[in-house]
Amino acid sequence: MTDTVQHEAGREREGTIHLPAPTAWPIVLAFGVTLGFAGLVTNLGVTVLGVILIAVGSIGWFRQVLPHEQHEDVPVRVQPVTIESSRKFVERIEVSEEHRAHLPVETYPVLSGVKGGIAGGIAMIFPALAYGLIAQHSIWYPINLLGGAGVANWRNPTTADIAAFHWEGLLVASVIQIVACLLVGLLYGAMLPMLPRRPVLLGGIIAPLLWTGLLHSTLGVINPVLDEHIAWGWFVISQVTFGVVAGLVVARESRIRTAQSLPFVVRMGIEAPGLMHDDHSQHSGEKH
Amino acid sequence: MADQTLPISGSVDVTPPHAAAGTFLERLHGWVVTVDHKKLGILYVVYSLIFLLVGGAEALAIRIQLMIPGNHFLTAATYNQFFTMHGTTMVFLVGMPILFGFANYLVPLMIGARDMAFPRLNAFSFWLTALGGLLLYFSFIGGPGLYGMGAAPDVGWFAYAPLTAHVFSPGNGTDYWALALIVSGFGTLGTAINIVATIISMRCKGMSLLRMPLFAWLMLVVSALTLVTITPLTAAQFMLLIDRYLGGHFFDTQAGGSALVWIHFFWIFGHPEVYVLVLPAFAIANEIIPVFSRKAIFGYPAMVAASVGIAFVSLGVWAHHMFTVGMTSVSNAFFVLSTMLVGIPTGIKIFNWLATMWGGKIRFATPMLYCTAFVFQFLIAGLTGIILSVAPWDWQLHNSYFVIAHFHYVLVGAIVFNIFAAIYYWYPKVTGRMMSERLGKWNFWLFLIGFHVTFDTMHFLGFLGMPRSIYTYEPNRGWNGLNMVVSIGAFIQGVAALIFVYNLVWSYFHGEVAGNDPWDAWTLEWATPSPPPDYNFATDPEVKSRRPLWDLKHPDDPDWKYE
Amino acid sequence: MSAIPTVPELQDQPWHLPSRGRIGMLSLIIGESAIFTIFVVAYVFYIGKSLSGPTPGQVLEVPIFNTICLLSSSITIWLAERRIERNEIKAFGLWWGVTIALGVVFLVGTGLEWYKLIYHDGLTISTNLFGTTFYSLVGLHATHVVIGLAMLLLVLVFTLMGRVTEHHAERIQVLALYWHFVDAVWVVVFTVVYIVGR
Amino acid sequence: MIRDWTHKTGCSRSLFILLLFLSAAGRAFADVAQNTPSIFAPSSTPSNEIFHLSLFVLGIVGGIFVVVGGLLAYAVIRFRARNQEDDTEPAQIYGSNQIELAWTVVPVLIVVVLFLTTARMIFAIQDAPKPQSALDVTVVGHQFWWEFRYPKLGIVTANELHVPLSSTSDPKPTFLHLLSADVDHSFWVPQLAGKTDLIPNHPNDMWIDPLHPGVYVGQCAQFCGIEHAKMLLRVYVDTPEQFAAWVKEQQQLGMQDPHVAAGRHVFETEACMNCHTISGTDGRGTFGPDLTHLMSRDTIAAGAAPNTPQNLRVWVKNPDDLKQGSLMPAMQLSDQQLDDLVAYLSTLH
Ligand code: HEA
Ligand code: HEA
Ligand code: HEC
Ligand code: CUA
Ligand SMILES: [Cu+2]
Repeated sequence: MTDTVQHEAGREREGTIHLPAPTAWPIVLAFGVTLGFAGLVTNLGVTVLGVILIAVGSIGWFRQVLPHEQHEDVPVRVQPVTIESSRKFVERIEVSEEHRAHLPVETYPVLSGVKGGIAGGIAMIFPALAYGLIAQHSIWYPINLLGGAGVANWRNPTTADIAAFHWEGLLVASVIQIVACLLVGLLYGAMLPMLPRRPVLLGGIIAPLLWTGLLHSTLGVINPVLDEHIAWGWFVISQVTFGVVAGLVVARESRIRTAQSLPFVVRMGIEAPGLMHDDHSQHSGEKH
Repeated sequence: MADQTLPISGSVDVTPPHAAAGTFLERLHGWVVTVDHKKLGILYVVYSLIFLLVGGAEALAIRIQLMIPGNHFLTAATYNQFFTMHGTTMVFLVGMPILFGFANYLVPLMIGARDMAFPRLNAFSFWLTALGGLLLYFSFIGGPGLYGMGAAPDVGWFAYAPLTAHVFSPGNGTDYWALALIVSGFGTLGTAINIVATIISMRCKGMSLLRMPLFAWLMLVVSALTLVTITPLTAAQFMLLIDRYLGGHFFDTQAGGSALVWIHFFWIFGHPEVYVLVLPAFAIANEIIPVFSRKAIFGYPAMVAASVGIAFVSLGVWAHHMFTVGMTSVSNAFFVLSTMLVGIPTGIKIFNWLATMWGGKIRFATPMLYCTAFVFQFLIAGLTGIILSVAPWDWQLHNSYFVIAHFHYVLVGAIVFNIFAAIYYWYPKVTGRMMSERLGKWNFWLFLIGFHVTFDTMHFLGFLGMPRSIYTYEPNRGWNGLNMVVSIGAFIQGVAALIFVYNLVWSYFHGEVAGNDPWDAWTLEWATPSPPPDYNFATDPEVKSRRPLWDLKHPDDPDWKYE
Repeated sequence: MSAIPTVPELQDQPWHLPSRGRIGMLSLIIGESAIFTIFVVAYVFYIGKSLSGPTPGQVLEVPIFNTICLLSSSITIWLAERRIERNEIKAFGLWWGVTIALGVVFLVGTGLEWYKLIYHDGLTISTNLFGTTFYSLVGLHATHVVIGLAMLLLVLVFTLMGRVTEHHAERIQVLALYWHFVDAVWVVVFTVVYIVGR
Repeated sequence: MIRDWTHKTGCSRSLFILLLFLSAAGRAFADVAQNTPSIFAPSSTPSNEIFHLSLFVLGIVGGIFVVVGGLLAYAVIRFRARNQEDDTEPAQIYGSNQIELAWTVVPVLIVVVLFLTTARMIFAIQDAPKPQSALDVTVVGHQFWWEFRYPKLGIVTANELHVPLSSTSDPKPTFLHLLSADVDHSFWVPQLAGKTDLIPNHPNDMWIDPLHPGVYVGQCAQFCGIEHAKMLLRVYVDTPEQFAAWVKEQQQLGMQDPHVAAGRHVFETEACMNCHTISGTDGRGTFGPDLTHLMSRDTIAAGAAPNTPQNLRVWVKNPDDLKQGSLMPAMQLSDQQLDDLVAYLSTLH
């Protein structure tokens, strides 16, 4: 409607506050609009009445705001409102000193996981391709297997089919590979700083084994084509390659926050009074 | 205790607001001509609650009819009108207005403003919405012109073409549906504009966007989403009216028009619409869960990002309502993916609420009970949503009672539950009195039980192949017992709803006096008297953090040191 | 345990927020764009789907003159905006008047086009899909022009009455924003109806 | 195309044990009433594949539910305020980017898996190639009945679809071409396949290959007007011999029994033939179901009632008594005319 200085409506004038004056024109206008439409289903006379009301309402409304918005003055008596809580004390997260002995003194930056994921993703291609060459004499074999999930017209392909080159297979497989590796890398990145002790063991061996186990039990539904043709031994090898390479890359990554020991809550990245901010208090209280 | 560097002071208004005094007629006049955001907010909420009862009564009639096979409680025609009106009422006359009611009342208070950006537009929008609703219900008596019997809309709330064409829907029911929703749609558009402008332009000093209460953030997102959501429906309804009144051919399959186009247009509106409905429910949870867990919300920036993310993604998933219309397999797959992606930001929200509760000291007053149930039920509802987004499975479940169960789990289990939570929570602010906790507990537990008896059971009816929108069914289908259970649950909900209404009224006169800040909360509205004076704040407040009242209550440990 | 946090920067810098009029108008424009999008999509979808004639190629003529008028009105209204900021009321009134005149010319042009289509070519809204979508889309735009013109006229009347001063610049610019939007939409409508669809 | 699923899931897939249990429960449910169109009692390749997909999805969402729901329950119990007089606030925690990241990535991974599985199934079912041996049927949806045409066999019938049995060794799938004469409908026989809509101006296709003989019920699954509820559907899965016999019967001309000439006369003079076809008469109407072999059907008016002489009489006298709002008008016939007509209709085998 109008545009005036900010909060003009609210300026104080000798114990009163300016508020927009009540007005009936909006409801008149709204009624007019409704009748205008309602006429279509009842009687054109209703529409005519509606249009008249619209005209009257608009004029009334304009006169309400032009040339000046109409105001009313509401009297105030200010009394300070006390704002208090019965809960006076705020607990702090206790970061006990004792646990520190068991903890590493360094951890990895979150991004290291992504780098690891990329490196691992590239590395695992080699055992997979090697498998294709050795077992099936075709590098397209593993690629098509992976891509089989997304390729539409594949039903009961023969081994020869899978060994041939299909551009859809290559495309889908690349997308799956890139997405999956980046995501897993990100996850490592988020989790490893929390559990930073043995990235190679954790990320390299345990996680791939778990992953393979899970996949083995569900692949029949996710992608039966893949499932029927998969060589699980080789599969584990490429998974572990991924994990080990990713883990190694993460482990080589320069560690942050040297020379201090960090308790679990801190490693989780929890933001709370008295935790990490203490260390940075010299910078600023404003984190963002 | 008040810290002088943070000038938030309320005021106690000794002169009663002029409208509150006087005869009944004068008071009524006061409500009719008001441009005050608080009064309009109350009007919105009361209006929606009345329609909640009306829509609920329609649901009860539906459930009586379906209780046993071959029932004759309603005729086929009446049944069709009832479920159409039930859906339309609940979505357009309950869900949307009530969210605008809360936004109207609370947003200016929360951001420290005196009123909405455009107070008169605000009144205009409310009255459009209200009169649109009345026009819709007038169809029950108005029907085909002033001369015939009543004919309420009977084409489903989605009103698929070409059933809405003149040949197949000769009466005026469909016209009422379109016209009434166009009118209330204009009102919705006006309010959405108003809320956006208020939040962007009326914040008090210090309240940067990242210091706004999450409630305000979500209302901003919802209103922005509404701008591009309700308008396509209005446009499509205009096309429908052009077809019906001017002989146009938009959806006329005889003249080359396409029924599919309507289906697309409707869901381009319809899907974002369901997020328009649920985001305010999230907004309410975002306020209540922290206060009752006594902790700051976990991951505020992530919550903001997730809300914005949901709004964006939700614009690109509409065709998951159309897996069975025969789209290409590639389009089907695309919409499967986009739909599932919505689960990710939504999951972030659930996890953040969980993390907020984690480590807190949770007080289970009625609002928190409702919010906890909400999180739980929304989890299930979301997961059944994921089930539906699996297109091949949706080929089975589409238009079955499983879908009905899914969306009532959200619409009732999430939205209505949070509406109740919000009312219990802010009632003291609005009226100055607490609602009865004892009745509140009864209300909650009965509603919870009724809800689960009704809607849990519906999932199984869906598995057993019961389609929706049927007014009766064969006795030998194996659906008899389950339908009976569903109906019984609906009545338990009805009883709970009546207790709720009783509590609202009783507490207004007999409730315990609340004081300014009964929940020991942290946002600005609790720094004003209850009920707040016409001008909200005597002096414009100024804030330094997301929880201004926390800062005042804990001067030695304020948030702004850490945010 | 806790160290002493630093005091945040003092909060007495000025507090600036965008004007609510602009934000309101922008929101309205976003909403309106969605309406137009739906109509445009319907138009595009139904191009060439009519089962009977006449087709756009047979009856539509490209309204170059009209388009030039409407688009130049965007420039004149911009000139008017600049004048009011500097409180040159006369010049403002002049450019404002020109804007209105151009808008009216556009409307008359559309009227003539419709007259020809209806009475000469026999194309009405119920003739075929083309008629339905054409009149709806162009009509929707014309409705916006009419509403815009009504608002512009109101301002002109106030200007002539001497009521308008530079204090109203902000409101007038908000109104102008709407007019710019109406013009921009025409570019889309024009492209879709007279170039792509023909 | 037809894969033996039991073989696949039979192997040591521990995840599925629980789900198989569920499926057993589903089947048990279905046994409660023989006519329950349960989606968990599939009897055709599409519905079977969907069934197994659904178990997999149920497993995943069930897992999510157990984990998240469990955490919620734990939080509610463990962190409830025990001491009302407690005057301390718990430690304030604002968030953690790492945790936020972790619980974003895990769902993304789940979504990737779900999506790949789903996408494969969409392609497998929707884009399945049509074998030579397939039977073609055109389904036309009407307010509120089904018309079935067998273009290659020259058969037109209504409401009760007969299809041949299919098997892994001898696949004989039926491909349905879906059209609509008026508004949107949806073809749904849960035990045979997911539903597909019948939309005017937008032909759709779907296929079934029933693996067990019997009658499968379903109904229209898209709201299509006042009697949407009574737009029922029956699919008869016949053995090859039964099917051949049925085809032969349907291909014959309408019965011409002189004993019921009176009824036939009523049919030909009382406007029935404007809407109905009976081969061998002048009746060529297509607005209502083809009545040539009316007696070969078990139900009338799209399953609204069993096909008995009494019901026929009630129906012709006043269709609204069986199906309020059906598009067949009450023809205001005298009792004599009704008797004749029903006698005549009863000969239409
Ligand atoms: C407020 C209402 C609301 C909300 C919030 C939702 C949320 C969702 N809905 Fe729902 N829906 C409706 C209301 C709503 N819906 C209505 C009214 C209809 C029917 C309309 C009609 O036909 O009349 C409908 C119909 C509907 C259909 C069409 C069914 C059909 O007709 O065939 C589909 C299909 O995909 C669907 C899916 C979803 C999904 C995926 C979500 C998601 O947003 C859910 C996301 C949430 C979660 C997933 C849970 C939390 C997440 C985690 C714990 C993280 C981990 C999870 C994963 C990795 C998966 N909905
Ligand atoms: C916010 C939305 C919302 C809410 C709250 C509800 C609430 C309920 N709904 Fe509704 N429903 C929809 C939205 C909603 N519904 C939609 C969108 C559809 C689809 C429509 C369509 O297909 O077109 C639908 C459809 C729908 C159907 C399917 C109809 C069909 O397809 O044939 C059923 C069937 O059981 C049903 C039941 C219920 C029940 C039992 C409740 C209960 O929760 C209600 C509980 C009762 C009350 C809360 C009120 C109690 C009132 C009294 C005790 C009387 C007071 C009397 C007065 C003074 C007036 N709903
Ligand atoms: C205006 C058109 C019309 C006329 C006239 C008409 N019918 Fe029908 N008839 C229908 C329609 C439509 C149906 C399908 C109704 C439904 O199932 O909803 C039908 C169904 C039937 C059925 C059940 C068919 C089945 O396969 O289930 C019979 C039997 C029947 N009609 C007999 C008659 C007789 C006898 C007459 C004349 C006395 C007649 N009809 C006149 C339109 C008509
Ligand atoms: Cu046909 Cu519903
Ligand atoms: Cu949706």
